[in-house]
Amino acid sequence: MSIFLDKNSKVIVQGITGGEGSYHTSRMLAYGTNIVGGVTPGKGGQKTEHGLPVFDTVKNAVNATGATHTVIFVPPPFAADALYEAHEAGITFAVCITEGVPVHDMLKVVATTHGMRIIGPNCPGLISPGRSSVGIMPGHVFKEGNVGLISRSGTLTYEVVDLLTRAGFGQSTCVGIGGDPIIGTTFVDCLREFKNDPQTDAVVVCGEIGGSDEEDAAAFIKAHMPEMPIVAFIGGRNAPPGKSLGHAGAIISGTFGTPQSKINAFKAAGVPVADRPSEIPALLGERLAVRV
Amino acid sequence: MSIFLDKNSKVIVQGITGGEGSYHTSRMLAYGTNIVGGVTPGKGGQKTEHGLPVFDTVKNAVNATGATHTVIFVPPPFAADALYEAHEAGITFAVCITEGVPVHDMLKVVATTHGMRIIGPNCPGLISPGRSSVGIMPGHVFKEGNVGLISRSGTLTYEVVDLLTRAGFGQSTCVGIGGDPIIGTTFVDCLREFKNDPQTDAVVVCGEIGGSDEEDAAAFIKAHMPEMPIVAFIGGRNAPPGKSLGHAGAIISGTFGTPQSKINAFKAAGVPVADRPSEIPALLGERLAVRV
Amino acid sequence: MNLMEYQGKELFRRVGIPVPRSQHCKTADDVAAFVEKNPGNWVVKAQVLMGGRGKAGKIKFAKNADEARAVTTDILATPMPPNRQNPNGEPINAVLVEETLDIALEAYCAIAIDRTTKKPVVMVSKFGGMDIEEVSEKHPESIAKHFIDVAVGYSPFIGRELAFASELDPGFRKQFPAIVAGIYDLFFKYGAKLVEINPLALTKDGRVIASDAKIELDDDALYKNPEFKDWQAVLPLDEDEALAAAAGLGIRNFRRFPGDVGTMANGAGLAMGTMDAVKNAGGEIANFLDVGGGANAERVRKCYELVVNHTPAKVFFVNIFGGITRGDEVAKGIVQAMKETTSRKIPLVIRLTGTNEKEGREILAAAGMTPVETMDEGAKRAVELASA
Amino acid sequence: MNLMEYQGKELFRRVGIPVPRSQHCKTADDVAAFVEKNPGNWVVKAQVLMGGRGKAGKIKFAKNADEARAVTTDILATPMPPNRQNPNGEPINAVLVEETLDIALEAYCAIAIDRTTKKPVVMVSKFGGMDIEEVSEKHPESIAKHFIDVAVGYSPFIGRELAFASELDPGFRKQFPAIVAGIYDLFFKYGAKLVEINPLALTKDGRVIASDAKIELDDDALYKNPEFKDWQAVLPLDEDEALAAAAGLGIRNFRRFPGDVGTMANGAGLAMGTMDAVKNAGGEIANFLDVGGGANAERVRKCYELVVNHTPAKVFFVNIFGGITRGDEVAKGIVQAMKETTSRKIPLVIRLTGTNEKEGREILAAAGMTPVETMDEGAKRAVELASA
Repeated sequence: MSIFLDKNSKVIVQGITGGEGSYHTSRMLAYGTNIVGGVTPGKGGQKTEHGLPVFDTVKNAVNATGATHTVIFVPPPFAADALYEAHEAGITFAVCITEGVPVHDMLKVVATTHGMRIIGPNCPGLISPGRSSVGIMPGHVFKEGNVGLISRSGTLTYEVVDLLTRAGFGQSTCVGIGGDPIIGTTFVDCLREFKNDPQTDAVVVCGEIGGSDEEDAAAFIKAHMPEMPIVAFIGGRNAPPGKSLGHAGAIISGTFGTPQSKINAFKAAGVPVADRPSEIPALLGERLAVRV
Repeated sequence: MSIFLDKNSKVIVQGITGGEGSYHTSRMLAYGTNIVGGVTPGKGGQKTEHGLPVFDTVKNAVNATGATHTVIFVPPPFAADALYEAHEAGITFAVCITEGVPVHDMLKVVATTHGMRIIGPNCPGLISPGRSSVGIMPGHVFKEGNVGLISRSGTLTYEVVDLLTRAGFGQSTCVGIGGDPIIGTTFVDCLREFKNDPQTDAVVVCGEIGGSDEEDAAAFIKAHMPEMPIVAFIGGRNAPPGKSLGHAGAIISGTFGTPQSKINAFKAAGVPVADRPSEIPALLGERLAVRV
Repeated sequence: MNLMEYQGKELFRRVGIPVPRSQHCKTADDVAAFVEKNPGNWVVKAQVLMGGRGKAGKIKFAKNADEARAVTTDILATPMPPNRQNPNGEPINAVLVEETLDIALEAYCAIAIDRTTKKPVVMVSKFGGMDIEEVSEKHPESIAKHFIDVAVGYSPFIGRELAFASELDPGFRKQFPAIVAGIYDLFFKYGAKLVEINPLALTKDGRVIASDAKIELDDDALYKNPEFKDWQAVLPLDEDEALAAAAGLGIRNFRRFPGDVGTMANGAGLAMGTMDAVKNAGGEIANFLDVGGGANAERVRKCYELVVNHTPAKVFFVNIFGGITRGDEVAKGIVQAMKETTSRKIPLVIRLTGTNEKEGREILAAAGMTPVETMDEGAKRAVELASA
Repeated sequence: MNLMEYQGKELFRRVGIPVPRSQHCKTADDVAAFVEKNPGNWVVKAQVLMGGRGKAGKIKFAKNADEARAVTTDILATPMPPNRQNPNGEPINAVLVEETLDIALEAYCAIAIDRTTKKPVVMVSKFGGMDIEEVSEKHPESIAKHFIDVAVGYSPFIGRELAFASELDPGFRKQFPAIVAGIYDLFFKYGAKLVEINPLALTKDGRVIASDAKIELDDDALYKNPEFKDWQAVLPLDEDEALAAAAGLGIRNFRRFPGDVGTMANGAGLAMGTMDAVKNAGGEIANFLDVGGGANAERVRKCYELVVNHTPAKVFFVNIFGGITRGDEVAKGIVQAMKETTSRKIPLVIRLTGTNEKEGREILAAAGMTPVETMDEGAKRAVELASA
């Protein structure tokens, strides 16, 4: 088992004939993803260089292929439209790779696309090692196994996965949820899935400074997953304070958002927090050993 | 039993200090409706002439009284706002009496107030004889019994109820759903409730020319309530064609909307259609006799 | 409220829907002067609400100022020919002078409100320029529909899907999503119940242009755009509408028929029911009249006079069932109205029940009027009196 | 992008939020001329992005043209005092001359984006005019919040509820819903991430007026309002932002620190991780640098030169983990960049893995560069080289 997708999940690619869309379609196909077609308006009826059928609309693609999953490679001004189109066509799972989607577009998308899970935007997608990859993650660093991984960062995710794989910890599903202020799927959404996934025996949560997703995740773990071996990591602990959302942002999240707040929350939930990525495998080993 | 409301339903009145609001509050109280307060912004903390507490916001009213039902007497430009406010405050059942609400306001209201049943707008409300009246129906013509009634018209409803009562047919619940193009609750919504109401043994459906709600109701009856004694009436069979929505309207509803289309649909569902309101009691008696 | 073509095109302009270059003119001289200044091929179109302008000879072409003056004079000379709702036709007070388009293809595009799904629906067909009812009969499969989720609103994929589903010529495709965006924008911003572009033209040089504009605005939303009060002022009412407005009724609350039983009821449903009852009693109705709520003396008097003075009614059947309307107020209104009216007197048949029925009947009794008990009884009595 | 006060107030005006009468001026003469023409009591406010204008003496009052010239000259004479992000302060290029208000009460009103509920949140407090963080500490119960369902948008009950829940003085109530409508309108129409009115003034004559304006626009949405490109042009960048922009990076992709280990990584997460790794290895970082995707030769060269020329870095640690970024392209970029650069040379430590890692490492090897295997190893190596 895995979460969100498996070997049979039928995937389409929105923007399949564009440069990035075409390139990553090749890579996903090479990984074994069940890509059944793609969408580029005006190119319906053609075949891609990979031999896949191209459709003018997502609706046509869904009708012809029975696709349930989509991965979106379109420029930022068109990302929300692509998500609405997928939703109306009956797609239930969408990964939006696009970086730079206006936050107001996403506010409206998440408020109105009930019934469709969205990963991202501004995310690397997800991978269920040995089964399917939907997105742009470098497949060769992953290995099938029983550790679930959730991360707000893209490249840092690969870093952590690489360490896990080298240490012998294979992965059930790794989800890069994206780092934008408004994202479709949060840590908690993923934790809920991992909790119910029989293949997942442990979870690594890679957070970052800012926002309060990590604090929410810690609270969820404490309440609903106290038995699951979980290890956390908080990126950017030495990062510059940067330009914040302004005063109002601080009020919304209260004292949340600082590295210390997140570390404290995880510790209060019984979740060890690695000081650096390379400590994660050892901490995970300890937690799994305690469980056994 | 009854549908949508019973003796204990806690009802607030939005616009309770206005002329119509105040007048009909008196009448509803006289009927026995469990009115627990009202809302008029800026008059929070006062008491109405009926001795009911006034609140500044629906949220305050709900928090203080536990109200679940509301009836709205506000001018048309403020009706949608009143419905949104009720929805956000956790109200689950709203009757909107207001006539002249812009149709676009209602398009948006019905698309976004999930979880709250709306009766109307431009409707007389509903009454469960002997239990509660929420709206402006003249209570004295009603009598408790086992016949459900649904009507698009206001005054014609009273006409039909009067005939039923005089003929000895009491009513379980009578709902005036309103005659506007976009209404919160349709015939089918009410039929579904009557189907599951143990007190309701028969239903009278008072339709009108235009739209296709009657055709939808007939289809629902045919599919889901073939055993229930039901009698229909179509108002306006001699009405002028009037200025229609234009050509596009005809295309949307196809051949629907004409009196003949509605009569045919009901007949196809095994539902007798009265030629005039005064025939309804006799037809109802026949149907109930067949059943027994 | 239905808009004239030039008003509709003004709204099209505001939301960025391309329309032909044009000028709204009230006289043949103005048209001639405009064409003189702007040489080219022009078409002069009568600005009326009635359909069938082409067949009635109210759309004519002109290649120069003299021709323009001549055809405009001709168009303005006579009103639109009569039809059922407009027994005297419709006066023509203005024309639209518009550039002629070199049209390659004509499509159809409209947005309306669908009662069943409770959503706006956009309809597109590649068969434009003909009556959409005809298209619906001959090529029903050609009409592509999209029901819009108003929580989301318009998004460009809707235009793309419709273009592909209706098999619009590829020449339309690039500009089409912006056209649909425009009609949706107009639909919501101005509270329209119908926006129809027929035909939506594809010109030989590749432009997509709204060649005609048919817009119905929601009367209940007019207050949101105060300027529409001025727009409304230039729109002609048909005779029944004008009479209703003069009597202070909503323009849809009164309509005349050829019979002799005058009627008045509160609520459109009961007013229709009253008509049905008169028909069922073997009578012929003189009118439909929904007095609405709040039937005070002034209102009742005006309704009575409207029927007495403008229909051949021999009897006036008043059918009131009180909900929001209170029986005592109606009764007071009737009594006072009959005292005050200076019009000819015809017999009244009054049926009054519902809210404050008892008080109302007492008031009528005190004035020597005896109401009937039921609608059918009232209808029977009215028909008898009319035939007497 | 943070707007200056006068820009924010221009947007307030467009959405109908009342603001004081004002004039944006660049010189003391302009200010004096304006006051000469418009007698009254005026306040002259420096237009800068930095906070603390009052304390820095950059807000001054004037009762006549001479006073106005004098205080403006004074305000423009020196930049804003430095802080951490602006070690050289901020130059003052313009002021806003504004009518002084006779203020009775000051409230606070803002809209921002709440990540947890994924909704816009409106916040109101009756304690205005002071830092909202201070209000949040001293009177946390005074802050009323409303999370808006964007499918519905703003509806007036939201303003009413907030006014009652925050116990705003009744003097605010009537006008308050329109203020909240305005900030919500602005928030969506212009793609703002934060709109703050502090203080929202109630004047002694009963007007509700936005006395200050703080707006942050979403950089990703600027393309929707092309005029904002011009607005952006007048906004000062801090030094790191200016350097980043000059190197073709996003202005948030580069920031300097006092250490001697230069870094570059792809992705903000990995760039932060790289900094953490250097710290963990006992080193001090010279900078944060996220090269983003598509690290071609030109981009890599510019990043290298940015670090070499503008930080005291003794080593350049390049940490690339390829996902969307391809290892071979980065490797080519590094090799070519080092060939082309004319800046001083410092040692490179390269960690390159992920997509097309093998090809990338071969390219580096062919150029005589040996990449390290892990991030920790790279950090250790870089720290060693910096200390050498």
